[in-house]
Order: sequence, then C-alpha cells, then structure tokens
Amino acid sequence: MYNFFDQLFVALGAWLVGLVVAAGNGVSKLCCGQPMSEAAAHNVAAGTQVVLICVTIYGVFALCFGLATWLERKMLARIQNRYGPNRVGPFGLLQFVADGVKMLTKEDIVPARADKLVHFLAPAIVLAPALLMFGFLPFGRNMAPTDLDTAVIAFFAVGAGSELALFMAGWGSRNKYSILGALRAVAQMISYEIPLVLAAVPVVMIVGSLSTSQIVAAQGTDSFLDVKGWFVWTPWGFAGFILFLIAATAESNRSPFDIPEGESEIIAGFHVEYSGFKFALFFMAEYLGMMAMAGLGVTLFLGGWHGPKLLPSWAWFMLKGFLIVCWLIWLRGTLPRLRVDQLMAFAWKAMLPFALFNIFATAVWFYLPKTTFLQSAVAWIITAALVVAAYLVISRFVSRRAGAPRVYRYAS
Amino acid sequence: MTTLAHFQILASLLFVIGLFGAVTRRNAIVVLLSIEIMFNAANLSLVAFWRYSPHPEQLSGVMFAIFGITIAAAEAAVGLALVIVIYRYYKSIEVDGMRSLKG
Amino acid sequence: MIQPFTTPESGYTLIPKEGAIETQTIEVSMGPHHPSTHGVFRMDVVLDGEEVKRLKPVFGYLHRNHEQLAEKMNWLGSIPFTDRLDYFCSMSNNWAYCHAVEQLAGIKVPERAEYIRVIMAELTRLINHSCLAGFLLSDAGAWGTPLLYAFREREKILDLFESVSGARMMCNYMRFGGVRADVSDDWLACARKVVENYPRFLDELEALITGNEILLARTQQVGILPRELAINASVTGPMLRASGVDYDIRKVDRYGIYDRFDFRVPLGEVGDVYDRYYVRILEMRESVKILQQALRDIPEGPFDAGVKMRNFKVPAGDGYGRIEAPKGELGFYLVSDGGTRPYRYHVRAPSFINLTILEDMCLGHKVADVIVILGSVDIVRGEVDR
Amino acid sequence: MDTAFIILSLITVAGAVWAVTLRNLIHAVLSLVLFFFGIAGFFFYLNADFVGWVQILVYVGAVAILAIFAVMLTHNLTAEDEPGFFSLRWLTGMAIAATVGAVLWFAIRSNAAMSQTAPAGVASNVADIGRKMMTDWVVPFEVVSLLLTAAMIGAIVIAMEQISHRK
Amino acid sequence: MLGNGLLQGLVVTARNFIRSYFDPERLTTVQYPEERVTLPENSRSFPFLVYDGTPDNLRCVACKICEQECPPQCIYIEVERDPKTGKPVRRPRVFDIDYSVCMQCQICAEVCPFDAIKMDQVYELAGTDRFGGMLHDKAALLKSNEYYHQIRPTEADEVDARLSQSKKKVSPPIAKPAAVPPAQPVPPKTDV
Repeated sequence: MYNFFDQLFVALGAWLVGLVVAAGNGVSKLCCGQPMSEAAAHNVAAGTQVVLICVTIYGVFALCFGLATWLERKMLARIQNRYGPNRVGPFGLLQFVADGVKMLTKEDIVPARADKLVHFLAPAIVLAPALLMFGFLPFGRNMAPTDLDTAVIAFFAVGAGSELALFMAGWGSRNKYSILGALRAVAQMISYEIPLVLAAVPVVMIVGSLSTSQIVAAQGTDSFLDVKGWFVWTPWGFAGFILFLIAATAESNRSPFDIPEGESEIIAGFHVEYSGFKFALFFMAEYLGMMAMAGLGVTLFLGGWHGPKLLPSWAWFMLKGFLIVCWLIWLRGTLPRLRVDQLMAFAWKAMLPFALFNIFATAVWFYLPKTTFLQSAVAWIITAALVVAAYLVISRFVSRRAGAPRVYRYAS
Repeated sequence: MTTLAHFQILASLLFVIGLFGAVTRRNAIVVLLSIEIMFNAANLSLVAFWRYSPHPEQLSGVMFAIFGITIAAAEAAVGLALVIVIYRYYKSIEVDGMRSLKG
Repeated sequence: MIQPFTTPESGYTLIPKEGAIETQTIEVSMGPHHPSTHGVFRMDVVLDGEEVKRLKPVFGYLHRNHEQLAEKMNWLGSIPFTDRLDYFCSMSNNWAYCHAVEQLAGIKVPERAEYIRVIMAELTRLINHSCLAGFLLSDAGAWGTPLLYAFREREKILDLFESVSGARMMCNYMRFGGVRADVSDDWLACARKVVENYPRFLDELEALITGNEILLARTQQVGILPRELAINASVTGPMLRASGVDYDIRKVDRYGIYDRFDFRVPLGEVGDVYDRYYVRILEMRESVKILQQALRDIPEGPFDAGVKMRNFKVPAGDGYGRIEAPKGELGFYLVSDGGTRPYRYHVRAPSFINLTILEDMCLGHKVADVIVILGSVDIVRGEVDR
Repeated sequence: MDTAFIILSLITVAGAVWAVTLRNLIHAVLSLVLFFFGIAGFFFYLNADFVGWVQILVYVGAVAILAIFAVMLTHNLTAEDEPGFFSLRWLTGMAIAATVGAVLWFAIRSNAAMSQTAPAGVASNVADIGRKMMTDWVVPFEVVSLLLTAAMIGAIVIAMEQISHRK
Repeated sequence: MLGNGLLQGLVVTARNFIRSYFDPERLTTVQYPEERVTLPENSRSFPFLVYDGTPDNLRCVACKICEQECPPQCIYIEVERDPKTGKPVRRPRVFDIDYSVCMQCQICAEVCPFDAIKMDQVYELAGTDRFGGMLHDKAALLKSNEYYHQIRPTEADEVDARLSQSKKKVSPPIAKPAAVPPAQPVPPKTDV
C-alpha cells in the first residue's frame, strides 16, 4: 500500500511513456508498414521522458509559485493581525490567478531610452536558471529528474546565471534607481555565492560524491522512522544548514537581504521599469529561486525525501520544502533590511570564516572513529564544541562594533 | 560523424577570431575579451583531443582544461584590474595611447 | 554650517582628488512619490556611488495657505483647520491654538477641562510615538509588522477620541476656555483600561525592535545630531532631548497643570537615530504614568468657561502660546486688532524646523540611511508646509 | 557533422564574432557570455560534464560580471573611434589572422589521426578527476592555488590603493 | 550572543501569528461589507436638517448664522418670501450644503440656536459626479426627528426637552450654544 503511493508518479510516468511508444508504433505501422525500429522506439521513449519531466516541473512548480504567493500574503497578514486575501476563491486560494490575470492585462511599458534588446531579454534569462535548478533535485524515491554525478556543481553553476540577468534588467531600463539596484544585486549575490557553495562542501566531503541522489541515499536508514540519518543532526550539519539558509535568503534576495529591491530606499531596484507580465516573470523567478534553494537545503541537510513511512517520499520532500519556505516568509515578516556595506561585511567577515571553519570541523568529524555509540557521542561532542567556539568568536568579532548597550538618564 | 578534425578546425577558427579581435580593436577591454576567447578556444581543442584519444582514462585533456580555466580566470581578474588602474591615470584606455612605461 | 543652498545650474561637478577614480555623481531626486517620505516631500540627493554628497530638501507640495485662511476666519472657525496641521495629533494642535488665544484673551480654564486636556494630549503623544517606531521600522525594511502593531493600539485610542469628540482624527474638540463636550464616567473607565494595557504593548514592541541586531547596525552611529547644531537650529522635542539637551516645555513653562504630575524627561547621549527612537519609547512610558495619575484624580465640575463662541472678540495685542506637542514645540503667534478675526496668525511648526538640518545629518551616509534618518526626524507634511 | 555540432558551433562563432566587433561594449560582453555558453555546450557534447559546469560557474558567474564592472568603471560604453572596415589596422589584423589560420589548417589537414571518429564509452566522472587531481596532478594543483591567491592579492592591492586615495 | 535579538523578534511575530487564530485582540480587522464596526453614539459625519412630523414643518428659520460661521463656507440659504406681501417668511426656500466642501467640523450644529441642523452618522456617500452630485439640496438634507432619536438617543432627548421647555416661554429661544451632552461612549470593542 505504501509503495503504491510512494511510486505513484513513477508508475504513472512509465505508463505514459509506454502509451506514447505504443502510439508511435501504431503510427509507424500505418504509414511505413512495420513498427518502429528498436533505436527509434528508444529515442521516442527518452524524448517523452524528457518532455514529461519538463511538463511536471513547470506544472508542479508554477502551481507551487502561485500557492507560495498566497501562503506569503496569508502568513504575513496573520503575523500582522489581519486576515490576508480571502475574497477570491475559498480562503483566497485563487488570489494568484487573479494576480496573474491582472499582470497579463497590465500595459507593458518599455522606457524610451531603454536598451530594447537587453530590457526584453532580462526577464527570460532571470527565469531560466530558476527553472533549470529544479532539474537536479531528487523529489522522491527514484523520482530524480536527471541523475548527474555533478548535480551540486551544476545547481550552483546554473544559479550563477541569474546575477547576470539581474544586471541586464537593471542596466537595460536606463534608470538611476534600477542601476543602483542592479549593482547592489550583483554585488550581494556574488559575495553570498561563496558561503553558499562552502556550506554545501561539508556534505559533499562526507558523502564523497556530488550527485544529489547519492547524498540523499547516504542520509537514509532503512528503519521505519528513518529520521536518524539526516545530516542536520550532526553538529557540522546543523551549522552548515544555518549557513546555507542565510546564504540562500541572500541568493534569492529575500527578507533581511532584499536590498536589490529595497522598497523603502530605491523603490523596486532592478525591476522598477518593468510592468505587466515581465514584472510577473521577475516575481516568479524570485519565488522559484527561493523554492529551488529550499529544495537543495532539504536534499543536502534534511535527508531529501527520507521520512517516517507514514507519508510517501515525495510528500516528505514537499513538506520539508514547505517548512523552509515558511521560515523564509517568517523572516520577511519580522526583520528589517541590512545596509549594503553591512551585508557585504557580514558575508566576507562572518559567513566565510565560519564556513571554512565548518569544513575543518567536518574533517575532524570524518576522521574520528565512530564505530561504537560511545565513540560517536564523543565525536559529536568534540565537533559541536569546535563549531560553537567558532560561532562565539565570530559573533564577538561582529558585535564588537555595535558598541556598549546604551544607558539613558533622566533630566534632574 | 564529427571527427576530431571538425573540432580542431572550429577551435582554430575561434582562436583566429580572438586573435583578430586582440590585434585590431583599440579598446583595452575588448582586447581582454578576445584573449578570453583565445583561452577558451585552446580549452576546447584540448578537451576534443582528450575525447578522441585512444586511452582516455588518463584524463589529460580534462585536467588541462580545468587548470586552463582557473588560470584564465585569474588572468582576467588581474588584467581588468590593470585596465582600471590605467584608466585612472590616462583617463582613456586606448591601447595605442599607452606608450610610456612610467609608473 | 548651514550655508544658503545655491544649486549651480550646470549640475554637480565634484572635482575628485588627483588619482582617485573620478566616478560620475548621480543626481537622484527622491521625489514626491517616494514610498517612504512620509507624504509629499522631495529630496534632491547627489550620490557618489552610494554615498550622499549633497541633499536639498524641497518643501511646499502640501501648502494649503493655512495662515492666510485663518486671517479670513473668525477665531472659532480656524479651530477645525488646526486639526489638519499635524494630522496625527489633532488634539495637541487644538490645545496649542486655544492655549494661545486664552493667554491673549485672559480666559481662565476650569479644573476639569485642564485635566481633560492633559489626558487628550498625552493620549496623542502615545499614538504619535508608537506610530513613529512603526514607520521607522518599515523605512528600515521590516515591511510594516511593527507599524501594524502600533496601528492596532492606535485604533483603541482613536475609538476613545471618536466617542468623546465625534471624529477619530479631526476631533475639533477644544474650545477657548475648555472643551466642547464633557467626558462621561464609562469613557474614563474605558480610558483607564486602555492605559493599563499600553505598557504590555510597549514591552512587546521593544522585544520586537530594541534588541534586533540588524536594527542596531542600521541605526546606531547613523545620522548623529550634535548638541550645538541642535540648539543652533532650534530643534525641539524628542530630537533635541535625544541629543542630550534637557528642554521639555512641559517642565520649562509648566503650562496647564503639568506641575501637578510627577514624570521624568528621558535624555539620550549620542543623538543618533537609535537614541531618537529609544527616547520616544521612554517618553511613552512617562506619558502612561501621567495618564494614570490624571485619570485617577480628575475632579468633577464645569468643563468649559461658558465663553460665547459667536462674534468672540480678543482684546487687541499680540501673544505667543506654545505647548510640547509630540513632535516638538508647537507655538501659535497671534496678533489681534480687537475684531472677531485675528490680524496675523502664524504657526511655529516643529517638523518644519526639525527638517532644516536633514542635510547635515545625512552627509556621508548611504542612500538607505537617508530614509532611516528622515524617518527618525518624524515629520508630518501637513505641519511642514501648512 | 550532426545537427547538435552545427547548432553549437553556430552559437559559439556568432558569440565570438559579435564580442569582437560590436560597438556597444555591454552588448559585446553579453555576446561573450553567449560564446561561453556555446563552449560549455561543446564540453557537454564531448562528455566532459565537470569541465562544462566549471566553465559556466567560473566564466558566466564571475568573469563576465568582472568584464561588465570594468566596462562600467571606465565609462566608455560605446567605443566610437574604432577602425572602420578596410582601414589599414583592419587589413593588417586580417592578414595576421589569415596566415595563422592557414598554418593551423594545414597542420590539421596533414595529420592523419584527425579523421578518426569518436570512440564510444569515453566519459569523465568526477570521482576520477578528483582522484587524479590528488595523485598525478597534485603539483600543478598546489601551484595553481598559489597563483590564484597571488592574483587575488594583486587585484585587491590595486583596488585597495584606489580606495585609500579616495579618503 | 549574536542572534538572540533577532530570535526575540521572531518569537514575538510567531506569538502574534498563533494567537491571531483564537485571540480576538490579535485579529483586529473587520470584514467591512459583511461585518461593520458599531459607531459610538457621538461620532459625526455630514450635517442634516431636522423636521418635526411632516417635512415642511422644519425647525430651520433661515437665520443664516450657520452660513456665516461655517469655516469652509459650504452652506447656501435663501429665505422664502411670501408671494403676496413680499415679506420674508421664517422658512428657507433653498438650503444647499455642498458635501464635497464640508469638512464635517460640526460648528454649524454648535452655533445653530434653533437646533435645526444636526450631524448625521452616515458615511457611505460615494457618488459618481464630483461637482453637482455632492451638492445636497433641502429635500435631500431633510430627516425626521425620529431618525435623530434613532442615531443619537440621549442628545435628541435633551434637545426635545429644551425645545418643549422653551416653547412654554413664548419668547424666542435665547441663542445659547447647544451644549452637547456628556458623551456616553460605546465601550471600545477592544476591552481586553
């Protein structure tokens, strides 16, 4: 019973591919007498497999994008003691459809002196990496879209493409605010890409392979409740997860790091000159980027699709991704924005040393013997001590500048 | 089928384009870009040689390419930093204008 | 150091020091439609990269000819217009105008009316300071969460105003010699309940804001206002006290019956944005103390001096009455020629004068800081442009 | 000469030519990015996945943006005074290019090994690259890391000197 | 410790998020068209004319005091003349208030010696025509005394008491400002 739901989509996919191949054979029998040759059948099957993957990724994650916007507005509203959208559809669930239609019908204004080509291409190039990133994440037991042995490097390489697109957007619209926003966006994303990659390095070191499905396999235990194997329970894993979350929020320009489109300072940063559907593309790219980063966080640290056998594996992946997205929304509802230079200083002076030290701590964990329970407990404590020590040193260094807490006297 | 010759011809064509750019253009940045193109052309032919080599397990071409990429990136960084420094003093980065070696 | 600001027509050509990279300065006008300029207010900012080199505030977008109108109106008629000066604290504006006229006309205000006036003024101070903390945070990027908590508390107090004066924000409640309507006992009971709960809201707001490292980084050592510049530019109100100058008109003039209440005046020491924010939080706690005492011992008795409102004449002469409005010293300079209309009517608006030194605080800071500094000055455009 | 090879080479050559000839520098850098993607596509075509992803990560992620920053810092967005077609400078450039091209062409044509087709089953997997990097190639690995730190420090010193001037 | 200020903030927002599901204090918005906020008795919006019994038996005697005293000058009155004798009849022929100019300051109700003009509590006055549409003429302004009792019971009773008491004294009512009775507030919804 559990396996039926668990492998539901895999079976569905196989059935569809079989259907298409059968149809292909039928067609070829009609027009050229005999069913397709073996190679042709294989090609058709592979082709439909690819098409199926693309369709599911676009379909599922476009829907998730819509629900994410609804979730964000509802959660922020509840944090701020108000209701949030509840007019369009039950509980406001069709709000994103209404937004989509509004975006489609809005007039698409291109500034006169804008650089037409760059202005036009930017939204597409921002969206492409966001969608490509999903191709490397294993969604469920043998439901990985592509099984590359260089998946993690590929994920970051594709992610690097979006900075360029942000710059093109800012530069293309030839407006003071957007140039400021573009330069800020590029500087922020570059300086947070390094802690992001370094946060992923410990996981790759321990697992010994770059392929995400092997990373997830390494975190699984075959018990009913296979939660024990996740990397986040290990000290270096927890530190890496925190680092990864902070760097992911910075990469997807959200909450404390949403400087590129700091509303209160430079209005909407690089997408100030976009309206109509192009703006919706930027909006979608931001959300998809956020969800992809959440997906990678789940794969690397929270044991991918592993979870108690109550829910099917893909449901666990979606649930954990949903929790990380909720955390990002929660941050957005609470924290003010960092200034650009503080943000850079935090990346280079706090995140980078902590990430490097985390790799050192992982090496210590890797070489400590962990055969018996006692030995692994000792190893756990040693690594935890290392990580906490590093955190305390760095936090004292960062908050040294904040100055002593102020004491306020009253007039006599 | 694509033979090794196709790749080498393509790589040399790209190399020539890069060379042409480096020689004719007056703007220092475009010269640096063309040098980047030449680097990549070389990487391409190296990997092509590895792909068509009789014993590929030595991974020679791939390792060459990886080191080539890192060196090219370092070179690009220093080169563009130099361009900025030159611009600061000569207020223009015309390649012909940089005659004097004075500091 | 506030030299007259002449903008060369050709724009700004900053001559960089030899050898420094000559970056183009961007001249950005953070225009009247900027999302966080608290109303229609423009700043022509010259940016070198992110740093502010010159900043020229541009006023006048919300000018409604208030003072000329008042000269055409009889004394009673301009009371509703004072509501629209600083539309966040209409009760304090009314009181300032009535206070000036009473000084000029020598009207004695009964006890109960004085208590009611103190209660209304302190409630307005609570509204103003809590909303400032909310606006400051949404300028710094916290997307409205503290702002909506402050508005939740403000609604309770506005309900109180509506049930006594008829309108939430445009109360038009005070008259020369007292107030327009008496306060019933269960109104006082509701007010006591709201005031009891206010410290709980303040603790929640402080837990959300005061310890926040990001906010500490964004506001400490930012937009520092030295004591001498504050005094020279005649800045008043919480901005002055945040720079350490002990000057609170409630203690200096002892107008109304403020000398009967014991409350303290908090002072900052550095004078940066964080001090301005925290001094206002402490002032709110003092206002709660005043309100508790006032609500406890408000006496019975007449609530107005029975002054005849129609063709009300003020003896000839001029006078200047001022009170400690939430934003600073709000003064009315009135000249009367004995007729039913003021001969000259001038408002000393605290926001306007606090804004003149915006450039001195913003020089050398980043674009993001300019917005936070402007937020900490706590201006309302109605009062600045009149 | 199957279709993938033709498409990729078209993209790559177009990117290279535009990068060299376009007036507007920002467009030149963007076409350079197109060229980089083309080269990465070739690496995938040649089953060298790791190199392809590293190429995208290094070039598209960093070098292209470095070039854009350089263009922005030197304020010459449209390089006007460029040699026109058939000017002396252009001709000499074309002559040099033609000779080098001819030499390479004959080298390729004369070598017999060039005409072999692609052997099947050649693929680079990351584990082998890592193992080889640490065993046979460990000396170049250390030298390159030394070179990278030197380059980083060099670039920073130049930038630092610029900042110290501005104070 | 670097992060605990941020964590405190996050705890506050989390508490608000969770409590907003069951604590009315933490969910203050009202679904406007369906639910409505109960207005306190004293709240005011635009003025209206009061009539006793039939609409042409209105209290206003067209003395034009409110027209003079109105700060934004938005009231226009014309006295009715007896067609035969040409002498003014103590009734307004035309009484217009331009709601788009009126700033709801309640001074007209305050200075009216005959308690003829009072402040209404209606606020849904959206219209399509900005110029003519908001100009309410006498017919639109007239509302019965019962309506006045309905919206402001205590105030209406005092006004009635004063009017009936002044009717016994034949002399015209002295122009004493209608002191608005002490306000009985509807306790604000948010008593915790």
